[in-house]
Amino acid sequence: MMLLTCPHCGARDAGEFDYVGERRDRPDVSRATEQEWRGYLYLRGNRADWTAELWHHRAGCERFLTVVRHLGTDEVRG
Amino acid sequence: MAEPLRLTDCTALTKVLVRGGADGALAAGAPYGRARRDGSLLVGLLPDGWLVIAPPGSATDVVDRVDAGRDGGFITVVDVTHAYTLVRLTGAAAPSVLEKVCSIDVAEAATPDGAVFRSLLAGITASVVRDDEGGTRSYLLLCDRSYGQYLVDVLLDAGAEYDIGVHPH
Amino acid sequence: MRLPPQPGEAIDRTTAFTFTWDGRSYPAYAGDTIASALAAAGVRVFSRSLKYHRPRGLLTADFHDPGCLVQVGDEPNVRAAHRRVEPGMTVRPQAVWPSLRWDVKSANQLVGKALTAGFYYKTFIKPRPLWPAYERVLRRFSPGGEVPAEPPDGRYDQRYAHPDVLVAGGGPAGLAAALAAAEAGLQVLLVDEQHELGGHLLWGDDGDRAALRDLRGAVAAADGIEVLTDAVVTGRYDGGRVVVLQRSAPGVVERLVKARPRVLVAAPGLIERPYVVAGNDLPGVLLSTAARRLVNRYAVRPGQRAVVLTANNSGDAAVGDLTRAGVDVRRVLDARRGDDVVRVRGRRGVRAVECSDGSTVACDLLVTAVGWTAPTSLLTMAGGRSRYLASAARFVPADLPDDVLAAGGIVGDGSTADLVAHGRAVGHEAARRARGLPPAHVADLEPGPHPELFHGRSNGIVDLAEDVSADDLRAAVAEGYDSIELVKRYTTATMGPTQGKLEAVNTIAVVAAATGRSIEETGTTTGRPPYVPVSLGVLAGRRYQPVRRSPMHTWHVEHGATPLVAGAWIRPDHYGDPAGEVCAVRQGVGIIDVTPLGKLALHGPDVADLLELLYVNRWRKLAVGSVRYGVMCTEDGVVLDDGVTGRLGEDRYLMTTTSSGATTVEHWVERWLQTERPHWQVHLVPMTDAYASINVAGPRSRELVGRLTDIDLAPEAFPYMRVRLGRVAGVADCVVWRIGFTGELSFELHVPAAFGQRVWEALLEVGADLGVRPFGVEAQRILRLEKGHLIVGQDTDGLTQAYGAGLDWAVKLDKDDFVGKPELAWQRARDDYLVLVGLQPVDPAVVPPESCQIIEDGQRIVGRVTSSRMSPTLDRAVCLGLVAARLSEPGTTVTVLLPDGRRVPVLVMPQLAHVDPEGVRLRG
Amino acid sequence: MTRPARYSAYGLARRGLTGAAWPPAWRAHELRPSYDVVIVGGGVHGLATAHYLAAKHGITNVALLERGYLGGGGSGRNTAIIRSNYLTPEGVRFYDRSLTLYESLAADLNFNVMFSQRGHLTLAHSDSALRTMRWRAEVNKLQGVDSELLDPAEIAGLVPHVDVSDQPRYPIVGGLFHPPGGIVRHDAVVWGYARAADANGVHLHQDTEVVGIDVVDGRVRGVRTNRGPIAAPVVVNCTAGWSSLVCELAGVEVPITTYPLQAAVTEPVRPFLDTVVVSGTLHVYVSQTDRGELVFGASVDPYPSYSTRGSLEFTEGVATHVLELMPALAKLRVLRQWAGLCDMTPDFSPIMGRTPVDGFYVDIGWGTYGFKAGPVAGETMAELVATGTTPELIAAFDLARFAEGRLVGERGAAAVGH
Repeated sequence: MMLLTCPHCGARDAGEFDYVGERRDRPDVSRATEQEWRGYLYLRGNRADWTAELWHHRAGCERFLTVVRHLGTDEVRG
Repeated sequence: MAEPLRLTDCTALTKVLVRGGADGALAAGAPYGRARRDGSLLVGLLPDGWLVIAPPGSATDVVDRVDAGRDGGFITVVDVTHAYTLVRLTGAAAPSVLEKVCSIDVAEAATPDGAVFRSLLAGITASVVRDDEGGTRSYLLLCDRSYGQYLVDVLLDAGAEYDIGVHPH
Repeated sequence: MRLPPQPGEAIDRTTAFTFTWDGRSYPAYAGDTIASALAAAGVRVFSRSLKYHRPRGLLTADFHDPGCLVQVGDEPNVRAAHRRVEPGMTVRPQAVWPSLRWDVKSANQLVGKALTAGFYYKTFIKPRPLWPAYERVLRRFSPGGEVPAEPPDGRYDQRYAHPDVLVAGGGPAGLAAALAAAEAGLQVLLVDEQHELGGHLLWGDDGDRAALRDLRGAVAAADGIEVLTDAVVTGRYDGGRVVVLQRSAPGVVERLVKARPRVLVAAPGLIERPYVVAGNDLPGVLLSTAARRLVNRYAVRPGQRAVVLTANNSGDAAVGDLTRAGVDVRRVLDARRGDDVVRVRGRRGVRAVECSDGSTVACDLLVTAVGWTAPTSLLTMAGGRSRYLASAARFVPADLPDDVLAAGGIVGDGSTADLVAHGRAVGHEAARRARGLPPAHVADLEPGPHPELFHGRSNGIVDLAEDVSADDLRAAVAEGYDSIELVKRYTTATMGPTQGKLEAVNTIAVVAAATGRSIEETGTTTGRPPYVPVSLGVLAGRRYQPVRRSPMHTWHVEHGATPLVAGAWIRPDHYGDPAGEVCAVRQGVGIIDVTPLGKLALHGPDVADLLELLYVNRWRKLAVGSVRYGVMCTEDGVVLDDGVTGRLGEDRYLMTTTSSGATTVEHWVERWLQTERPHWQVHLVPMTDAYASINVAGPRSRELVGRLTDIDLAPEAFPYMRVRLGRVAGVADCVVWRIGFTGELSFELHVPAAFGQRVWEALLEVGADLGVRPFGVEAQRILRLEKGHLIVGQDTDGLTQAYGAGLDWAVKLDKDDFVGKPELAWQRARDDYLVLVGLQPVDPAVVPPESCQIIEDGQRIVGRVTSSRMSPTLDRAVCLGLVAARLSEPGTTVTVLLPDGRRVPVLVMPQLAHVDPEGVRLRG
Repeated sequence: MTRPARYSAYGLARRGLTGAAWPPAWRAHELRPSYDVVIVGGGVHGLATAHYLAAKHGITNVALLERGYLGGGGSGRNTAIIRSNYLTPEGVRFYDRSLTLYESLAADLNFNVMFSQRGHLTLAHSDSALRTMRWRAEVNKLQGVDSELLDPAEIAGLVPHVDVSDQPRYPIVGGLFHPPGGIVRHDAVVWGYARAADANGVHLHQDTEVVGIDVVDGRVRGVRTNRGPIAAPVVVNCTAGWSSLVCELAGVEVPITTYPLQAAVTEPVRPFLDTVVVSGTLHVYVSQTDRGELVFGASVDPYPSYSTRGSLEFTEGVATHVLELMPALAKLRVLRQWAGLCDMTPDFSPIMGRTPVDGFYVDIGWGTYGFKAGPVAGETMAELVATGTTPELIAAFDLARFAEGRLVGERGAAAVGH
């Protein structure tokens, strides 16, 4: 399992973390169309490229953190 | 002769959790990942959370003391004595036992006396405080109370080859 | 066949004992492997081959030997040339019938030509009904040992390790690398596959043994080197994790060491490659290293008369060893001069060798030394590559990542001194890199010249484990399976227990020749972990399976509770009589351990905002001392969890969640706080385990709790949906809610956990005259179903949005925002979803099992029963179910299909509650 | 059109005696500048689509483009389990058709795909798991699919090595047995379809990577490859784990996340396990091949990735869970592990049919259940391409359902979707 570098705890096994999802902005609820909202719910970049993700260091500092990871190689940008 | 391995139940110790005030006095006393003795044991448990471990029955005192030290920031103080099981693992073989259940490096260079970390221990989240006793390796292990019996069973099993003994507090 | 004592022998002649092989007793010395003891006793055939059931004997005489997988007691597929024999060991041949000597399946050899690559894809096609019978026969030809019926004895273990440098391979280069790194002050883990350190020096000459003595002495004296022998690196995984399988570990069957070194040094040496020529699989065909091992380590004379085919020093040295051991070396064929073997003759073993000069030499042993394979798979797992070097006739490592180095024979050739020097240089560099210094170049050990010798001019077996011949590979290429991966899949070459170590390069060479491509163009197959087979036992280790227990767990066990596995928790399902437990609650009073309920303390001035955001209903006006039921949805409007939350003080709330949803909700709340509303002042402190939680339910619950608390329980002082703090049974700091899941008057006590059992026992003691009984989860399920309370995840599913769960009353679309609001607004405008309703079968005695389907027009599904029980209170079946919105009108009769095929009418009720729909009882 | 050599026991014997070689199962071709249909992806879905286009609809001017070698993706990496006991009526009907096609596939393709209908058993360790199983059983029976609940004693009779006592951490409380389920030789399915498609004139192009898709005025015009451009009015995307990347070439957004799915195989042992055994709670499935190996799988990795490296955590987890079910297997050894890629959708159901780009069709979102759907996916996609009408069997799987909020209900059975 890959290592993720937590800004608080340092390099740790990915098993200590929960993957939450690609980082994305929540649309303005008062204005979002069905199309926009469902895009927010379901569409993802899913590129074999550098991607900003939200992870939760569940078995560590309990912080939610942004991880920039290359989905093709699992490299993590420090 | 190497110190024999023993496991002591310390669950009865008072535990008070302080959340918030990451730039305050507590942070100065024990930054995240470090513990400091000062009568009670102040543990930098989370980036914005401290655990004060004190003698049994002293929760009110500890809460009052922390409250008195407030500097106006947003701080929450909660008595969590009952929320966690706390055991102490002492002896020369203590690192060998931890190496069976935990992926964190427990060598002197990586986690010296006073080091604190939170990680997976035998599949559950637990906090570890290295708190040597008179030069002998010693660790305080803290986990959710409902997992307490499980953790003790795991430690006894992993420590069996080192003749682990169970001691009352 | 046992020779007089040899200077480097591994056996201890002072300790002799016997073991059994194939039902007969054989002698052995301590230090013998199973195979060496048998070979010393003249045994030549150890197994039958996979497809043709040809006799097979020793070939490599080490762990990777494909011909001597045996059954040892209850353990299948034991490597007989590696496993040390023990007194009394029971060893049997595998997958032979009726015996190793006379195996009827060897009849396959007669039809060998038809059993070409992929033959089974081309036959057994018609008639279709016969295929299962064919398949049974086919399965009978599967190889391997037997799995026992009972779990084997012994324990397995794991541990983590954090060496600075891990050296894989304890030959001259590995030993030197470990020494150099340790001299630099680093912690080194040195791992070697054999039972002793030394690599090929172990079976070498006097000079080799002297060099080895020095190296081993230095390692023993060095600080900071931990040595694991009979241990092998099985893989390097992401994150730099290097996994070591320790086969001989004290007190356990096997141990897995999960190391995360700063630098990995791979020094595995080289694997000798078999020669592909007709008859190359006969017992009596040995690799030169195998011959040298047998003579020098085990004092076994491998034959009487030998032919040696040599292309390198190892073959030359084997000639010397064999001669010294009294073997009549009838002919030395020097491949460097163009000599070759054309064919090996024999049926049960080597009888003669046909040479390229046309002569035939009678012999019982053919020793080959035709080349080496560098075991690069560990390096490719680590992200490196391997590159084919025609001049050396082997692949060599290339493009290694900075934290991986290769040392010794895997890199190049040289004398023992050269190997040691290279090892030292690599160890020194490993130490530098482990310290974080930038990589510097280490002078490579150059691979020496070696003729390219893979396959001869006749058809031999390429993969001995899988019985794949060169002609099979060629046939596959001719049929269009011409990429190396397709050849592999079509013929199963390299897919057997040797994992390609012996046969991969020969396979590539044959395919390259057949396709007209070069070996480089043909490429390698992907090296995948593990490097050697790893037992399920050691992978599971101590099989950690965490369990959560409430403070009253022991009490439940002692009082006959039937356990219920509920996620990580073990809970009492019932105490023997769930219906009786229900009646006790309805008529008197009962208590249930609800400790697993999630409890989250929320503190801060912005908690009300948080609740408004995460719940679909309203919270702003909740008074101190009051509690409210709340429903959470995810952003797609699907019901996530429900529970009650109370306001304990101005800025202090206690949120409860379902037992199964506790962790999810805790993380959900934290996520919204940390990522979406970081400016809000709210602290969340999980308190689930801080309290033992006990629900006291029933018309006499007030009376019971009143006997133990100083809180005023009078209805006007402590009405329904309120919370109070106080003492219970003398225990301070208890939280008491007046709520209930059962529909009865009830009080939920949250008691500081250490006192949980004391309060539990006090309730039973002081309530004895009230008939108080403990009740379990099953009784609670019945009670809540009678009352019509839904269970998220049972009465809802992964697509049930709030309106479908019948929670219209809770959803406040006029709030500016809450999680899930847009979807719920759109849902309200539709009617194409299922709605949760109360259901009662017309026949009160029929309880449709949960998940029975509600159907229309014979088979169209229009809903399902989500909960059902016989109600002890009403003495009739009661249900909840999801039905199409158009069928949800009270009084509608729907049809439920029972598992036995019966269709029964079921009435849609006006509300979810079957008992006390007006809520008189719980407000009492 | 040359018919391929007939495979049979007689043919094997004859060629064995005469030494005559078998002709190639498929041939290599130059790229034509244009085809009627271009199929992207040389796995079982693409090959089946090509086969049925040619065999059932007479459309033979078809190019199938495969970046690597045939069957090198998910088709060669799955655990080859076939079943049809899904949760929703549309799922059950769809997979049941696939199972029916599998039953006659060997005869239809003249290629023994070794479909072994040994039964598929899903174990329940909790009331809620049992409830979901009854749900599946009831829906299955309504669709005519054989599926029944078993109690622990019946399970012990079916699989003697399973521990049905109350000793395990997760005791077994029941199971769902699906007799028609089983395993198949996955590579053989790929090769059988490839051989049949080739015989009907389909061009199978290996080592041919699509690097661009030409779309003009909302219509697909063709593809660009590493070997040159191809004009085509119809392009079908059958690329599983890479499908969102291929869709992106056509400018089509799809709700797909790619996750690795790992598997492992042990050394062979004598036959002892006749049934495919699955535990949803423990996230593991086990079967024994005709060669004697045990094949293990689990749920997808915990985070998305295009990396197919295996993890230690996977084999550790599988071992722990398998020994929980069958403790007698402790000394069995894992020989090899690998990973494939799964294109997961939000509702654990595929996306099949048209896209906003005319002529650009998708057969994607197959997650962990693509292999078992191969034949029916090929049959229905071929029908859609050939007739322009969406077959009823796949109507529920349209791309528009996500934007319109009509998700398919398989989400309930998602614990282990195998």
